[in-house]
Amino acid sequence: MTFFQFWLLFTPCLPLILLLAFLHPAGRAMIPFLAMLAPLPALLLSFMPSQSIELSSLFLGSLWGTDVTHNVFLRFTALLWIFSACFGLGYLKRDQHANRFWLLWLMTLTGNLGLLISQDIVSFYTFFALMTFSAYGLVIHTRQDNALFAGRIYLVMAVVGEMLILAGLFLTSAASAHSTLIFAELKTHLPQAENLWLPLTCLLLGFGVKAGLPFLHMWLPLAHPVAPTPASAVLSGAMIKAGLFAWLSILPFGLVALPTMGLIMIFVGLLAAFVAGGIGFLQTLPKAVLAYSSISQMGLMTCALGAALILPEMWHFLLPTLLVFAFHHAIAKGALFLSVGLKDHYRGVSFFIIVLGVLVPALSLIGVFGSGIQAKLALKGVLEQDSLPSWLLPSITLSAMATTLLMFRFLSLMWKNKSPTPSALPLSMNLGWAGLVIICGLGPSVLIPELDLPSGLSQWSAYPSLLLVPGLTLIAVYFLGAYPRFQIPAGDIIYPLIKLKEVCTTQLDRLTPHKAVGVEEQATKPSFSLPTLITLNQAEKTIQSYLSAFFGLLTLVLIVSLYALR
Amino acid sequence: MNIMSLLPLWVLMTSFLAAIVIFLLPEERHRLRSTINIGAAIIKIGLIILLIRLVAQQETPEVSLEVLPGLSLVLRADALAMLFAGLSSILWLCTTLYAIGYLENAPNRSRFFGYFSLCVASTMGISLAGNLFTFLIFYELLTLSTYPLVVHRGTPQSLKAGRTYLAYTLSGGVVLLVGVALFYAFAGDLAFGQTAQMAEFTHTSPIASAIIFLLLIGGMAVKAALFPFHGWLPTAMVAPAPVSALLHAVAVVKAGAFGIIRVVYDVFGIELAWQQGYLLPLSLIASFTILYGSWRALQQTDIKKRLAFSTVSQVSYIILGVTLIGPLGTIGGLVHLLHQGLMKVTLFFCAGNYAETLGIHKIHELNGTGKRMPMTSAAFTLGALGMIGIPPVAGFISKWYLGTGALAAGMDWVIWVLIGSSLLNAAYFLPVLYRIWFLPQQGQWPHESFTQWRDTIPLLLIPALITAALSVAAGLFAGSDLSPLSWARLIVIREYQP
Amino acid sequence: MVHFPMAGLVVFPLLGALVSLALSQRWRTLMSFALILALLLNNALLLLQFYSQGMFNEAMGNWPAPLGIELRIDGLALIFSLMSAIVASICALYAYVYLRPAQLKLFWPFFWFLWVALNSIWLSSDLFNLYVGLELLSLAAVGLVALSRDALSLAAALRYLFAALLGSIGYLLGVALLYATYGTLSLVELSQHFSLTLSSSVALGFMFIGLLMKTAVFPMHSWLPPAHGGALTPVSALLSALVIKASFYIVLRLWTELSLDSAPTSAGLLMGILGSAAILWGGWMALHQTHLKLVVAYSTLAQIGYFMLIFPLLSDTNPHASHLAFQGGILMLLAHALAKAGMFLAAGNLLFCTGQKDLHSLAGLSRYRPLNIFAFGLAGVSIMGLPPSGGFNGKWLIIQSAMLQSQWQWVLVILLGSLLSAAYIFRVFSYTYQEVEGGDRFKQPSPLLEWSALSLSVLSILLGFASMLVLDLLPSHSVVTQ
Amino acid sequence: MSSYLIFAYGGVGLCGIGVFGFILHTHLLRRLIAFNLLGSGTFLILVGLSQSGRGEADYIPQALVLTGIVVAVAATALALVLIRRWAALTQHATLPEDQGPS
Repeated sequence: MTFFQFWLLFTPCLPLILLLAFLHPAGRAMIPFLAMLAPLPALLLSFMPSQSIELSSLFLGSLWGTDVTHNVFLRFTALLWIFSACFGLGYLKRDQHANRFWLLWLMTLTGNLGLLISQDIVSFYTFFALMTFSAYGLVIHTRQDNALFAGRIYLVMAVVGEMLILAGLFLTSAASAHSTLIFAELKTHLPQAENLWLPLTCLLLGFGVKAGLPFLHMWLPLAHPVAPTPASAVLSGAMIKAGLFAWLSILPFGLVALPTMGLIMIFVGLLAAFVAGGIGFLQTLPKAVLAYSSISQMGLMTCALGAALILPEMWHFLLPTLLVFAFHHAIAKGALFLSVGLKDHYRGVSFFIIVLGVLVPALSLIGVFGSGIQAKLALKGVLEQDSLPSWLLPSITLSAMATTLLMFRFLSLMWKNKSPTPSALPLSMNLGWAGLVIICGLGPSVLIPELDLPSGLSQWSAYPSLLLVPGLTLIAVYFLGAYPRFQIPAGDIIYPLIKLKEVCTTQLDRLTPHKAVGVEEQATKPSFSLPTLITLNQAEKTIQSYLSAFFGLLTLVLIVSLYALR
Repeated sequence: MNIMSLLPLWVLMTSFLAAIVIFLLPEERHRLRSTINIGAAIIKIGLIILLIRLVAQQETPEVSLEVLPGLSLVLRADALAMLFAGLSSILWLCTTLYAIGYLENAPNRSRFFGYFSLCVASTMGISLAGNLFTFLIFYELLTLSTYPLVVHRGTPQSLKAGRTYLAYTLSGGVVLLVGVALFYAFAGDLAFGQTAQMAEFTHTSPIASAIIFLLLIGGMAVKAALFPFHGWLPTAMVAPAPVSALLHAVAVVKAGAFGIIRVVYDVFGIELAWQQGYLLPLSLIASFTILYGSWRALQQTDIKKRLAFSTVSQVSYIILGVTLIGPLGTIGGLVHLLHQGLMKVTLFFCAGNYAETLGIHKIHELNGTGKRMPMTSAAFTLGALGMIGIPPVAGFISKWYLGTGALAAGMDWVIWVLIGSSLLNAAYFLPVLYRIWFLPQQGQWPHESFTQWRDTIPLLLIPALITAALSVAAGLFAGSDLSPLSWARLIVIREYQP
Repeated sequence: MVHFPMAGLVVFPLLGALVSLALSQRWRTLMSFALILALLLNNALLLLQFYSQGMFNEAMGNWPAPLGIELRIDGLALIFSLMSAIVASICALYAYVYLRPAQLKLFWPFFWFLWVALNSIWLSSDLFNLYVGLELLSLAAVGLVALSRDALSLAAALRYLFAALLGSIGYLLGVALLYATYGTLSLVELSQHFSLTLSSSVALGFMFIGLLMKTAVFPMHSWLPPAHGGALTPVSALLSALVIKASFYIVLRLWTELSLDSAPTSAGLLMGILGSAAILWGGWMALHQTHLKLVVAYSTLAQIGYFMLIFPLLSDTNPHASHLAFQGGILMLLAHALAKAGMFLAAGNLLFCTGQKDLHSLAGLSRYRPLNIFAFGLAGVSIMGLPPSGGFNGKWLIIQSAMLQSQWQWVLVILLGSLLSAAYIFRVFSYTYQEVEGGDRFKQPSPLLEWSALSLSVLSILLGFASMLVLDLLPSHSVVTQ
Repeated sequence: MSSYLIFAYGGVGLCGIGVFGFILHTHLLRRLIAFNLLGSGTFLILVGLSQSGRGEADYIPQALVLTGIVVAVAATALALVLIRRWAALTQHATLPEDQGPS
């Protein structure tokens, strides 16, 4: 085992090892610092050369390793986790349940880092599950009703997602005649699958839950506002990218052309980009706005992936662009989320400075500053293809309108909601926030040297085109009124769905004969209770009472048949 | 006959002799009894390890005794036998430890441990049986030795449960008896593995063969709790926790499932069974049971009842795996035999811990137990996650092989069964976990004891932790040579390449 | 030359009878046990000889047949002799501890007469000796039933006596008719000349009705439950285990020696139907008894039914299957003898513990007297025909035979009967498992009582593993079906 | 009709009376007598039938009947003891099931 391989192994294990600190009171006191250090090996790993290690005893024979894609993801994930932990150090100082937060934090981190170095199905699925389920604890950390509600939605959708993923993985494995579990090999086999659309759909939807595809996005705006701020940052910045990462790893982009499916993806992506902007604008919580913004941004990336399905040859160019975009979005969104945490803690700092700081990621996200410029330009550059629908590029340009609206709304909400009696800004929070803001300002070309991106400054001629849409939007907002007159609750379509479920339940309940339900029964009614079509207890009893008759009949039939045999 | 070929007998005898000695010991000799029990369990594990090594070297030690003209009791250690025997021996040790802690200060311990050991002896016999006749003998012995355990408490409910249990299992036993007798009357005295002769018989008289198959499977389905023969299992939940653990995880349901495995692979041979179309109905029933069991589990408010229905569902995974032709499905079924055993035993241990330590029997009473009993709750969580099929717990490995096996066998619909069942599993386990970890304690615990311990007494805690750790290890290191998976692979290699 | 071991089988118990009538109480017991030991040794010797020499005949006192008493021992007789030796000696041991001195005083002579009668029946090879043996057996058995001398047992004894006498007369009538037809009473000679004519059928009919009445086969069974259930425990054990076997043994002897297996199937069918009815009726009744010993007594009724099932299966068309049925029947008889004796003794212990006959009074016994419950349970395993036990092996062989001959109805009956027997035995069990308040208020039977019950039960289980030892004694099927 | 056959038929008649008495009577002593009649009838049949066809006297049935009588006497004695005891204990000369609803 080389040093690099050891390091590879060490990276996801470190947070788990740090969990041991909980065994000792002194260690427990150290936990927030340790949590901050935990992603450091990952950061270092992302700068190391590509490598892999085969772990034949682990699961069904695992392969861990990195390449450029992994490195980029690892890098921004590690950065995000480090700075969010730093932020959390101060944020949770007075939280008496901080310990359990950090416990789940470390577990989620393990999952997130682990999945980024997994190159086989089982390890990936394992780490993905670990991340998903641990993050549930982060979401409901406050234990307030809205948190519990959000948590439940998150969990239900996550479980459904997991199952879709599992189905997709089964089918993917079948395409390779069950000969391999390694992503790289599966990818090459997948196009030969009989019903290619089925595994692809399963996987797209399954991971789409994480990536916030429209109609699977409801948990995002619910969970982000209720989670503690550092958790929201990693949820939206890093974990949402796990869905994207999974798509990149498993789906055979660049290997197969599926125009219909690509077109559908583009539509879905654009839908997300625009509608999420609209709904987000109608939110009242800054974090909910950011969540919709994440959905909107992920929509853009979905668009790009759809384009790759239509035109597989462009994958070479598209992949780096996507990496840049993911990087940019993760850092910017992380910084924005952290800044929400500052609105109650700015004593001693001029709020104006904070607003200036917040403007960096906000403008970057719109695409007019810092890393955003590079990301947007690269994306547009790649999508400028003749064989793609001609309306694609303008639509993407127009989507900046949605982002602008969202950022405007976000900033105004920040301003409006800032605490009149702020508390002091702890150094750690300051550091964490500022770190991300600075990284955001630096841009990907500095931080991802291996992609050989053109420097943002060299593309200055394109700037005006980037400024156009946001500018017009701002003007429109100015004239039409900055504040929406009505609101859509965060989570939008989840409410009609819940209503629908309730209606179905009551209707079905009316169909079933009612029995007196004891107090205890009601109290213990399982929280995921589904409508009871018939009273199964009764049915079962009937079956049992007829069982003996059944036995007798069976025996008789057998005897008669044996006679016939003779 | 050298000493090694007698090993199967000794494996059986360790628990059998232990049972006899325990019966003869006076009730008050608790310490001595525990020592004997644990000692026998450890010796057995040692012997099993020896046997496994022998079997891995392509040997099959065999002991036989002619009991009736042309009919022998045969104990034979083949690879499949060792799978089940290994599971039983490990869980015997764990359950014994647990039971010693669980029954501390309880009456009737002599009787309990005696029958308990007898039960394990029968399980050993079932696993090592070299022909259907031997299997039948130990299968019935198992029924007999578990009955006193089910009614151990002596309450009206437990007596009623015992009656239900007997009604089901004895009827099943009778059906099995007819099946086995028919088999011997017509197909002749065939040891396990002589599938070529069975194929010949099947081709000459297909109807008789089908009837034999139906009877054999029907008889075993009762113990394996296949729908509609599952009714005894939830009722039997009144038994003490170690019994539920043993019944559900190892002895009874597994004996049924193991029997079905034997019938399909070693009596008929899977290719034959597949060609004759026996397997499809079986897989449909198993699938239905999987979904039905999960669905029913969802509606239970009692912890053990929920676990019981979960068992109904989970054991059918094994049977489903058996019906999937091709190595992958087979591996899935076989390995789930072990994995489910480990995970379910963990869950029952934990349920028992909750009941013993805090007096909790209902799910809604579990709120906040994570804080009071963190280790138990952690073990419970691992078991539950494994049941849902979340890696790295072993359940995922089984599920993966079942899913891929189904696709390889061309039965794509099975994966939707698996997915549906996983969803239901999540729906009935996650709320429990939620209550344990995320809800605050509500009022007093119903009946708290062991207050001096942070969690619960070590004898109750340690077995649960061991099995939980084993079920994680079985999943985490599934690829290693020592894992259940690799043993299942070995079996499958021998099955498909005779 | 007198063949001592074989003569000993009759002489020793006869001696015991005389001695026990003559001697004082104390010497009675002492001598009895000495003689029991001698008989056991005698049986062992016989077994060894049989292994080396095979079957042999012996005319007592050099009087040849037909006037003299000719004894003959073959595998079947040897098995029964061994069986009675084992069961009787353990029951005697039990009785010694269990009975009151006054009862014991009367017990020994009856016991020894019983044994004489049994052994002479096993060894006799002519019909009239069998009659004498039967009569003696009945009288001794009736005496034993009446041993406790209370009204209940007297009534039972009287009922038993009349049934037994009626049975004997029926048998004797048949013998008379047979003698009139063939002029011989020796089974060997008879078998050479016998043919199934109307007259011989009528004769056999009388004999069978008489014998079946003594065996308490279904419609003629009503004397059995009160007699077996009401007698003192060791007596019940002896009666159920051995006495009813004697008349059945004669039926079996006649059936095989006279080659009735080649008779029209209707005869066998009739026997089978009677047996089936006995199985179902006995099982059903056992399930509804409230007194423990009556449960066991009705169980005997059902078990007799199983033995009857071998007759329709003994046919000359399929010698192999027929032989299986024969072996199965013998195994069942043997297993029943051991198990039922064990069960009665265990039941007696349980009743001793509680002092009441009611099943409800058993609550809590499993906790405080586990050894007795265990003995009862082990015997129950064999009675239910669950493996591993002699009862199971016997049942297995009979089922195999029925299957090979495509006589599925018997399979069905046997299975239903097993379920019924499981139901009534576990019913008893469930009473004992009930937990009651008030702690241990039961009497403690002496260890000798407990162990004698247990040893019989264990033997019935061990028979499941050692069936071959028994079956090897039987002639191979070419001899049986001749 | 030979004299032996007359014996036999006489035996049959006795048996018939015996069976009749056995079934009809509930008094224990009467039953016992009925049994004795049955026994005697049977002995007559045995002697009579077996001698019918052969001319010379057959000693075997006579020996048998002799033994049979001994046995019957023993049985009768035992029955008498039991009946006496029963009567002393219960003041009844019939078995409980024959005593009617009183």
